[in-house]
Amino acid sequence: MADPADTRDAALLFPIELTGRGFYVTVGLLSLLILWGAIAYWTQFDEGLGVTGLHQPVSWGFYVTNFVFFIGISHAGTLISAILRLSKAEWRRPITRMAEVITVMVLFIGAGQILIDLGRPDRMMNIIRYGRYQSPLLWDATSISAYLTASIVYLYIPMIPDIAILRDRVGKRKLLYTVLALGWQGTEHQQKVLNRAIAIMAVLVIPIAVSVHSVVSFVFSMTLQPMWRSTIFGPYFVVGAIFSGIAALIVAMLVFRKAYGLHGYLKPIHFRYLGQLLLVMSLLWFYFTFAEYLTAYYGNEPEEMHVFWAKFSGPFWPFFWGMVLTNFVIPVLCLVRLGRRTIGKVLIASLSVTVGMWLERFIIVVPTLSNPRLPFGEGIYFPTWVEWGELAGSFALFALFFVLFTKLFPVISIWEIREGREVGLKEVEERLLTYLPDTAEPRLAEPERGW
Amino acid sequence: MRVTRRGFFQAAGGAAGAAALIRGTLAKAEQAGEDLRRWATPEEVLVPSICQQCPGGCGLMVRTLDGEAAGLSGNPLHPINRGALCPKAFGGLQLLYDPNRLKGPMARAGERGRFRPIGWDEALSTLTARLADLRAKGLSHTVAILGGQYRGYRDTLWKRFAEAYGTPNYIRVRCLPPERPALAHQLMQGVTTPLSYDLGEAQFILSFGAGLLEAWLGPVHVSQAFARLRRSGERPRGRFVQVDPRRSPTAVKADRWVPIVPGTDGILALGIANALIREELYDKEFIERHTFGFDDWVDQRGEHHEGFKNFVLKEYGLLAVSAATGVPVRTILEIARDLGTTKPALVIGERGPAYGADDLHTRMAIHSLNALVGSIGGRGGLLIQGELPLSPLPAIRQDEAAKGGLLHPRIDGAGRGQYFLASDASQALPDRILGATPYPINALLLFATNPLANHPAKEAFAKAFDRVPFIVSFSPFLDESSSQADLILPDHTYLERWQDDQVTHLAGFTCFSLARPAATPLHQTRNTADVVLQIAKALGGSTGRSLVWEKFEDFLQERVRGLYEAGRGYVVSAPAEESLRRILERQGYWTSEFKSYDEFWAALGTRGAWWDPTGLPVSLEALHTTPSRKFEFYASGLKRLVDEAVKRDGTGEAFVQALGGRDRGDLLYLPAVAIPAVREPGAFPLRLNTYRLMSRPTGGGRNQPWLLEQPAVHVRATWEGWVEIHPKTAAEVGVKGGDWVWVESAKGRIRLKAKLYAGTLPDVIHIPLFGGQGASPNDLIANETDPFRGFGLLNTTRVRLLKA
Amino acid sequence: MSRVTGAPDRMVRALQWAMAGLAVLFIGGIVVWIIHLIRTAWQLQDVPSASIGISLVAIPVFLTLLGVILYVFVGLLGDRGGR
Amino acid sequence: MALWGMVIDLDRCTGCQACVMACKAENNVPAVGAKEARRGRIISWMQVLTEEEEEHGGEVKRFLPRPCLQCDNPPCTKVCPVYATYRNPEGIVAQIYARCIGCRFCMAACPYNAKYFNWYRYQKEAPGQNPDVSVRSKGVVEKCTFCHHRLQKARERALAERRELAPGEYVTACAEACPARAIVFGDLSDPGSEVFRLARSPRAFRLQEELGTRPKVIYLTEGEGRG
Repeated sequence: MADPADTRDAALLFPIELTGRGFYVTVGLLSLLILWGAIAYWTQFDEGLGVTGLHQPVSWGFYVTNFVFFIGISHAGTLISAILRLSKAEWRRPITRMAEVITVMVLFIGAGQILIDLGRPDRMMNIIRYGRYQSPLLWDATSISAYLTASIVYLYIPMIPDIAILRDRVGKRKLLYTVLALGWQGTEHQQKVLNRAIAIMAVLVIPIAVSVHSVVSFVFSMTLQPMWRSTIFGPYFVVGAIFSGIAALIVAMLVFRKAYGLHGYLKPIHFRYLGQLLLVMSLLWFYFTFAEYLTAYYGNEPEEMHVFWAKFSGPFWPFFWGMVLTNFVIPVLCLVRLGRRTIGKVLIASLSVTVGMWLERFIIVVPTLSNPRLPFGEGIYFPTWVEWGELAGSFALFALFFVLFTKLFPVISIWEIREGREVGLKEVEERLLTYLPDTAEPRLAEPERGW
Repeated sequence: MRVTRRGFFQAAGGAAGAAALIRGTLAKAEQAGEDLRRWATPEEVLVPSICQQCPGGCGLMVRTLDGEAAGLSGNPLHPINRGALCPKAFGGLQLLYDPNRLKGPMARAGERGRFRPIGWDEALSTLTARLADLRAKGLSHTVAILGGQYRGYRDTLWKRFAEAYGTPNYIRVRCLPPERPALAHQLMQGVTTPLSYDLGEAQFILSFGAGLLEAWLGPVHVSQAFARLRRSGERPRGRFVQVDPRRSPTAVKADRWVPIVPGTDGILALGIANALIREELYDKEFIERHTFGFDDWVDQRGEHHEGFKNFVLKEYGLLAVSAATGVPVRTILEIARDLGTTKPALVIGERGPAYGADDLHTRMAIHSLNALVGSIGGRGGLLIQGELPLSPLPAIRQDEAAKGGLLHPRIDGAGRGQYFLASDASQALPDRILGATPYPINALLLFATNPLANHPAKEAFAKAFDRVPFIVSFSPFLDESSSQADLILPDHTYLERWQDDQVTHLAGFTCFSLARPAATPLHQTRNTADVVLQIAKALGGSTGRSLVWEKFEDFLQERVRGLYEAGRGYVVSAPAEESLRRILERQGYWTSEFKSYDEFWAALGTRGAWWDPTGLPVSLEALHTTPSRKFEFYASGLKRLVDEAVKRDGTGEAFVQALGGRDRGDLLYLPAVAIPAVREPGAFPLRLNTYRLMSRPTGGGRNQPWLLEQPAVHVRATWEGWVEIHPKTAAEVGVKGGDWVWVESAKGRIRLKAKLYAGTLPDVIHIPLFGGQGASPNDLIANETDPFRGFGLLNTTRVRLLKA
Repeated sequence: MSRVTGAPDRMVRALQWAMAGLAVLFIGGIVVWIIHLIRTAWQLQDVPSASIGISLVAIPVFLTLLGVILYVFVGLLGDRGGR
Repeated sequence: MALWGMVIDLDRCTGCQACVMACKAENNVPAVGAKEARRGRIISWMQVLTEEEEEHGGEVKRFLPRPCLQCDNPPCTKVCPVYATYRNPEGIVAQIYARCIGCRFCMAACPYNAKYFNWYRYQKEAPGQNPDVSVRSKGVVEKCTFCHHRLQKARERALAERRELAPGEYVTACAEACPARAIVFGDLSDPGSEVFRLARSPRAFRLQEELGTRPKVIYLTEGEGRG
């Protein structure tokens, strides 16, 4: 196991040990945004949801959009890191921690959106007291709490060896690190327990993550409303979630790479791999979108077509075509050839997808509501400063959580990097050999009997 | 589980009381006991009242809790509405509880528009002193009383007051021309009581612009009749055609909407008459036996006169009619065939505001269709209203001052000269006050009217008000007109006062409604009828002698005795009881339900109305009281009036000129509407049509949020006024739905939200009379006056549109 | 190698077990809650099958999570005890 | 057990909105004010919708009064997370204002947009309100209840007089007010009732019938045709 005196990865501990002006400036700016969000929420709490732009019939708007969006981003994380872990992708080592952190932070924010959206937040406990499992909202509550628990565990367990390093190396917050390190000494038994637990969690977290976003989509697809009632909404939402998750992860990686000078750890190759993953997801997302809209169009049901045309050429066209542009055109153009300027292209693509996926959630939530089945007036929705404030505050809160996290714990898993150096190389070589045909005694496999 | 608010407080109060007793604090226990009384289940009483939001006169049931009004519903016994109501009725609650109501009398403090609260004694003595002073100086005629939209004994009381006091100037200022009966009916049939339309029994209805299902006489009564027309169960579904420049809700419900160039309704009617005659679809028997002037005729002096038939065949060829009205020939023919072949058919020609320039002849032309199809005096046709057998009032014994005052002509000129046939000429009134012709007005009493907001000549009224030294308002609200007053003596709202109602548009029965106060008055207001009696008493002289009653209630009780003693009719009762009585009556038995008048009076107060469903004079003779005792296509009554006017010197000529001039010859007395020459569009290419919304109560209802919030359903509008523009017209000026537009007439311009509405002729724009925010179409209406009846023409103004 | 710890050992251990306890409480709470929901649905005859169906998946998942947590706590903390 | 339902005859309906205003007065529905109304937040449990003819550039074709349709298979009650809305045994879809958390899921799920939200606290308790109906706080969803409080009162009255609830004793405010008698209210399970008869008229149809929500508000079409 790693020698605590090993100083090669000291760079990863700098952010914890030293705090520069940049940190305070960032925290200050983020706090201002959060303050805006807090004022916005207080206004809403005090006066009622009337301070938003919601109305009859558009009774859901930014908050529900944000809810779906943030929960989507949370797939960044755990799902990606679990898949990479399970597939033994060696390039995962500097990425997993950040992915897992995003998940946990963003889940809190995402679940919070629903509470912000409540007309009577003071009666929040009614969900627990009188909840009923017939409502997809309760499915969400259950699924998200499972996912949150799993993500916290999945973030915490692989962090234990790093906390032990902090306990031993950093002078600050000794008690915190000592308690959290759970007496980690790197014994063989401990390592065995840890690895087994990580493996179980990586398997467990994937179905939970899939369930979360399917269930989020069920909030819409369980209703009878045009363009919501769709069987592919579950997988469509999951794909979108992973898509936006990867994008958010890339953005976060680039930010910390720049801020903490992690160029040595986060190399272009990582971004190239993630960029390729993003490209695949973009194509997959487009495929789902195409399938979804084609079925609606071909069926030509009047109520569906109202919504359809509202998106295509009606009042929502900038959002719809903006979504197609940012989720498909820009990422594909950026990512299809990642020869030179990988980082720049990947960054543009990721930022574009982050915006695009938010638009996608918006374009799913609002147009259906604003085109009711019965002949009401079309309801056009304009968010107010309150909703913008809470959107900004939510993003800022997420960023602040993340920044604070990096001040307490290493943002790249130190022990996994070391493990990579020490064990990984050898392991990969051995593994690689097992993939290859045995050169020593080349012979044809005997056909199995009865085959 | 049901927890009512009061029930909850009651329970909470009980618990609090128990808790206090346990603590042994006597004072607190008493407090809790007090709470218990306060929150105890209130006594719930249903009190009948009468809705005063429109001329419909529907019976209400006011739900009161310890004297506090807490809900409205229709009076199920009331024959006018049978428990149903229209949307306006519910605004009455908000009218009652309007937080901006005047809390008591006010007097001007300094310049006009500023007030200080005063007591009733001071208010009454100020008013009495002023009136007594004018009367003493021989200036009683310079007091003008402006009344608004109400009926029954409040009208009688004011009229009596004016006559006893000595002023000819009791003037009703209303949009609807105050005719009893419609002049066209009077001239063609000679009737002096209002006719009513038996809509529910008709099988085919042709309406010329009457907003039957919106704001025409009584909307509830008409809606019920409409429902019977459509689905009575026993007969086939009745049909109904609406001629109107706008696809109003009435037109939406009609089987056919016939868009028409505004003001050409009379021409269309004559075109239909032409088709009926040409295709011989008219009721020949009726025409032969009961009409005069259909065929050519020779008068006593041997002069030959052209009859209606030849006149119509000659002048109103379908092509010419179609060109003038914009209605296709085929449509005219189809309407005529429907009208001629469906019985009973009914033609309605009483559009609220005037049809256009030649309103009288237009109405005569439309009414002549009723004669052609023989729909007069039978089921599903035009019926006569019976008189209510109310106790007559004792004669007024006028003193010299009163007699002197009444010798003066009316300030508005009604009843003389060009307005010889008009009972009121409100459009001419402000100019005459301003010009002091023939005399200056020294005091103006405003009762239930707000001309500074609701009258098309509102600017002229504002100027005229400046000229009047003393203005008294009886409005319960500080509206445009009352805020210019020197003294305000606020009336109760209608749920708080004694009142009656006598509605005259009912088909098949007569009805008298009585309301006692349903709610305890909320503020220091007084029933103006009581105030009038008080002032009269204080004035003394013939005024005091003619108005001897202490209270309006006593006055009503004395009048209603006539109903008790009439030996017919019933205080309304449950349907089962009622049908039993009617069966008895048909067999010749009529018995009074009551032993004494007191019993009768009490029953009337708790049930709300008296009615007489039988005994209507429907014989054709009763309906034709013209010189010829027939329906007159050639109005010889009018001819006689004109001849007399010509004989008179001075003022008579003006009347004949206003009517159209003697050189028109027989055309004056025939239902002849000239086909206008085609007009170049000019600077104002569009026509303005104003209309009354179903949701608009008398006075505009700006204190009734429910009605302002959802004023109409055919366009999506809320709280602020709008203009309806055809999409094509809007596109021409580059206007989209929801844009602000300027509507400009020769008189002025207003800014309104545009609503695109395809249900209109493209060159007509429509602005509702709406009590909510935004400009009023009255700022546009060129003050054209009907030349011999003195009311403003609301639908002849030409306008243009500009994007704002 | 000397252990660099400023806090008394017993307190650290107490806090660590408290964390494990918290996890038990939290997940136990969720399980109890789900059972409460089934009970309510049963009482009101509000499609109890849905609640039971969902809980059949949800409860084992939460219990597995708890299992992993306890496994880590016991595994790591227990090992130190044996050192 | 009674199954309360309503039949609305569109041939009789004149779009006058008497039902709308009667409902507001009966159920303490506030006017939300000009600013809020312009933002599309009018609360109108009963609402008169207009259907337009597409080919004639949007002329109004017919009026369609829409209360809560009190579906027998209500999409809104399913999604409520807290039992704040449910179908009671007599078929009335109830709304418990004191329970509602204001998530507006039921509004999003209702295909008829019959649910309304209190975006602000639009009114306080004031004279003139109906004491039988609670004044809703901000942040909760409300809707037509078929004037359920009238049923409670009628039932209490019947109980006090030791008799059965008589037909016609319980009628909604809108049906009571309708001047054209287009709205008929009664017990759909009683073969003697008028609603039972009308609901089987050849003119009868239900809104968005294909959704399978089985509304208990039944419409009769305009035009010729018997029934």
